Amino acid sequence: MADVVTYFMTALGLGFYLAGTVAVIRFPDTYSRLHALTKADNVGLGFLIVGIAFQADSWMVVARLALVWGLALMAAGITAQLIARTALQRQSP
Amino acid sequence: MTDPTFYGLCGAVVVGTGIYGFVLHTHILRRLLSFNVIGSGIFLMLGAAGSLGPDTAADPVAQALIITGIVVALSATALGLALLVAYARASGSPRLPEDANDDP
Amino acid sequence: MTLVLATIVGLPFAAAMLAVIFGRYGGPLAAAAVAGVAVATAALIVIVAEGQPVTIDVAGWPAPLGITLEADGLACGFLAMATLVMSGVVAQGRAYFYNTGPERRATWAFWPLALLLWAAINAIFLSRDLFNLYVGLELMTLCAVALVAIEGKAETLAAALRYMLVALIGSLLYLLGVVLLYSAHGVLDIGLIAARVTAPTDILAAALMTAGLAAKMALFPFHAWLPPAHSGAPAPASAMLSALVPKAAFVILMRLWLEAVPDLSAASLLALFGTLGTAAILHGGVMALRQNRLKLVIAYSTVSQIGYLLLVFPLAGGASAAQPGAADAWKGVVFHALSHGLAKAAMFLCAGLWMASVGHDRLEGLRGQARATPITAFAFGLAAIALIGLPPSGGFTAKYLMLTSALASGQLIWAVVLLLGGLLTAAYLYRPLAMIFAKADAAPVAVSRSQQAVPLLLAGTAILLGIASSGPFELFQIGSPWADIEGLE
Amino acid sequence: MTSWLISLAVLLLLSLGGALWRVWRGPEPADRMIAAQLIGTGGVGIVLLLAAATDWSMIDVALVLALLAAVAAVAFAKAQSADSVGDPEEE
Amino acid sequence: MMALAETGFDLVLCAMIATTALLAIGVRDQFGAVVLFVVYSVFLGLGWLRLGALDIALAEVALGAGLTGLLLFGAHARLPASVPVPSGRAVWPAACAAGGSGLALGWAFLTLPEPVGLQEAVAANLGTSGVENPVTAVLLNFRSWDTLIESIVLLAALIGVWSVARDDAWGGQPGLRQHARHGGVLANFGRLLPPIGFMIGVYLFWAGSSKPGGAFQAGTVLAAVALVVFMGGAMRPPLVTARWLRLVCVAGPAVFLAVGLTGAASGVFLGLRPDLAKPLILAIEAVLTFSIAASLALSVIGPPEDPEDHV
Repeated sequence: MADVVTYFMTALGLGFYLAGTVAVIRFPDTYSRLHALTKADNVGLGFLIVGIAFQADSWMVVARLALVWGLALMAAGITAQLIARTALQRQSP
Repeated sequence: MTDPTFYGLCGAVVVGTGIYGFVLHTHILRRLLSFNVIGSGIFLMLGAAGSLGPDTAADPVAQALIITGIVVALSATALGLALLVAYARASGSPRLPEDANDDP
Repeated sequence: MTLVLATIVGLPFAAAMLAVIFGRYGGPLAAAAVAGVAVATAALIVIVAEGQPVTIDVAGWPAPLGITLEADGLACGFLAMATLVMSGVVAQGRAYFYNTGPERRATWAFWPLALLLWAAINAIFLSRDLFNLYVGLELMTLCAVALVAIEGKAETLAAALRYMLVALIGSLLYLLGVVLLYSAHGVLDIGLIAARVTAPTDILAAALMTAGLAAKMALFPFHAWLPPAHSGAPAPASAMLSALVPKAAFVILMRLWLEAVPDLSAASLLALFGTLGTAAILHGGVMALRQNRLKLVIAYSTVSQIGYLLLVFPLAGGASAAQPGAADAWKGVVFHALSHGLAKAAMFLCAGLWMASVGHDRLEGLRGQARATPITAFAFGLAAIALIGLPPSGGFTAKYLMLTSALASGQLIWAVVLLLGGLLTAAYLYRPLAMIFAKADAAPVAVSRSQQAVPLLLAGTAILLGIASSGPFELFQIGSPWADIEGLE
Repeated sequence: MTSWLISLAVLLLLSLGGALWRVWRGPEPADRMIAAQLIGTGGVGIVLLLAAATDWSMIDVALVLALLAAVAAVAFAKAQSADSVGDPEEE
Repeated sequence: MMALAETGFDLVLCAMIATTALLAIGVRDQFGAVVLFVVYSVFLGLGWLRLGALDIALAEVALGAGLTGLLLFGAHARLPASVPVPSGRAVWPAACAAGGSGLALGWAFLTLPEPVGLQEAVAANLGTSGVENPVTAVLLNFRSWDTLIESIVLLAALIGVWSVARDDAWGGQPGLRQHARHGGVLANFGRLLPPIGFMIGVYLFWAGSSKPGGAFQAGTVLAAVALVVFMGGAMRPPLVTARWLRLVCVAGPAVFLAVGLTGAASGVFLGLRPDLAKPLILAIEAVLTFSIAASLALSVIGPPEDPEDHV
């Protein structure tokens, strides 16, 4: 059962990563790329972590996985905001 | 199990690439960056050689040498960049005088 | 015994750390360190002179797991020279980098950098571990680069950056060689490397390490960075950079080829070393002839004198330890390195005194300085005698031993190079000497006698090394690859 | 399970190749940084996949990577501001 | 199947490492080169994981991707804008040097004799080293002399960085005056991160004796935390002349050296008695972590630059 969840969740996570990559390559301008990125990679990492957590052998591992996700979410929010502002400043001085 | 040979050869390629950059570039930031690339390639070769062989665990002595090397390389980079910033402020160029004709 | 070696490397480190915190007491701290290390070095020489090198396993772990330090006769000689040079540096540095008011940048930074440079060099002289030598080299290089830049002008910053880029590539090449040796043999200790079964990669490893060390010691054709770097630094820093830094790289080179991998040194390779050395002697000498600033003459002289060091390889003959005269070549080159270190430090300190009194170091400005600063001029003259290799100086002993060795092994070509180099040295030192001793009235200057005595001490020791050469002669043999064939002379 | 996790890691790594192209191509600094952040998060994902496949103590590497990716973004914002020490949110 | 997947991963990763290195060297845009180098370090960290070297992976991610990236960003921003690289130099000599050295090293790697690492010697003596992590045992006990000099190298780099300060700015605060919008994202991050980062740093230090981690990795994380605090404007770096600051930078190597000299007085330089080895190593590492953090953070911030900045 746990394995099935892992297969499903990690595959879903990978799908979001791939979508993010396609967006970063194909989208026409900085903002749409940024927008796509923040959606895709955090959700992707989230699904991946949930999937992997089902393989964990101890609660300590789950806790550390959760910490990684929390840190990544926080970092992504800050990153998106700062990069957007920087791009804005550069394009309309 | 991992085949360290790939990583050893990758290290050799990276060292070559770094040497290319170090010889070609005149911008000192780029040369310091090339220095770091060469260094990491050397460490990759050492690490790969350290995990070759029948014993599956990587050689802890090689690992310790590499960590020491990474710290030393970072120290050198920090000093080099500080010198570069001070030099560029004094001279207006990020290149040495003998390379200045490459400065557009 | 352990405590003696630990003091020699540990005391400069400790003094440097204190000098970081207590910025205004850098000078006294350095003086205390010099005094302490001088005592320890003297004790060490007494112990080693009894006939056996002193060896300790750091942290109690013998090689290959741990790192071994060994004080042989060669290390003792270099340690003593470094201590003497540092005493001169400290004495003159206190005039340069001394302030009573609020702490200033250069006066703060100079002392820890100088002390760390010295500690790194001491560690290099003693270490038997190839990777530990790498870490020591890096510490030495970073300190040396920062000392070159300490004036903070655009030219000196450029000289420091140029030096740093060459030195960094040198470090990487050396490291690459160490990595290949360790990967092939699983040991880093010089003695254990010597006992290995030769692997096909060893020759590449040794070549890479040699190229790296050559860049670090400014061997021709990697020398272009040296003159601007050594002449741009303040005189006490130049003295260290010229007298000590190339010697540290050279000691590693010598230990590599004569102790770690003597089996790899083919005749053609030894001849290549000799040729590079000859090219350095000639190129550096000719360039020194063409300079109009005293510090540049002295700096190019260093390029030239480094060439002599390389002649040890064809003369000592690598694997064929039985080559006639090999032991003489080893001792001769140590005499040369020490005598050059002392004389060169003295010359830079003299140049510093004249720069302080005249305001620049152009040769015509030195006219008549013998009258204004007689002690300094005398010291410069003595240093010149040692550098040219006239009797009774240490430089003469060096040349004599190397000539004997060249004749004993029938390699006349290197004997010719030695003589030619001596003539060239006399030629490029003639101009500054003629200016200094010219009969002309220089403006009287206020350089205290004690300041003037500092270079005299160093130059005097370089001469003394020749007068009392039998003690050092015995010492340098101890722990050398030729220690067993002492009775051969 | 192990081969599934490693195979996913391979695919994720390949997808990062696309982001690598964007880092190289630019054109704006922000474009490079966005793609680099994607590689950072992707790297965290790969580390976690490897951790699940081989050794759980690799999670610590993911932790440090996530932390320093955020720090790098701050440094980027700083470096791109007008005086190199400002804040893009300041007017 | 599993072997195939693993080999595939290694091949793809090696290709990515080499490609990223090439792009970082070859890209025309300076800033692009900096970002590519950071990305390169991330891939390299993955490579270290595959080689089973977790301690190096941590160091690579923290030092290579993290702090070297910060250094390069900062230096790039302070340099005069320079038109993209097209250097006047001929490409061929560089390409020949690169190709020749790459081939020679590749040959050398393939011809290395049967490896004889020191795994067994380390394993045999791990029991008396005081720690369970073999890498920490090598760093803090078997080859502690290297590590002591290495920690002093960091200090020397900081002295060197400070020695290129402007003379008129000496005595002020290191670096330029950082500022951020009050209550903005940057400022908030500067408040939010420290507790988490501090926790991770302490964890890495604590883990170091038995699991991958240790003073250098922990110190690097703490340095990154300190830098975020300074960049967020929440706190200003202390004056370069502050005695306590210098004490923090020096304390680690000083304690290390003091332990070494104490050992020398009782017969073994840097010797750690097996029964005291664990507490001594932990004590050295604890102090060293903070010194490394301080030296690294200050080296990244740079020398005092603002003559107006005397307080």
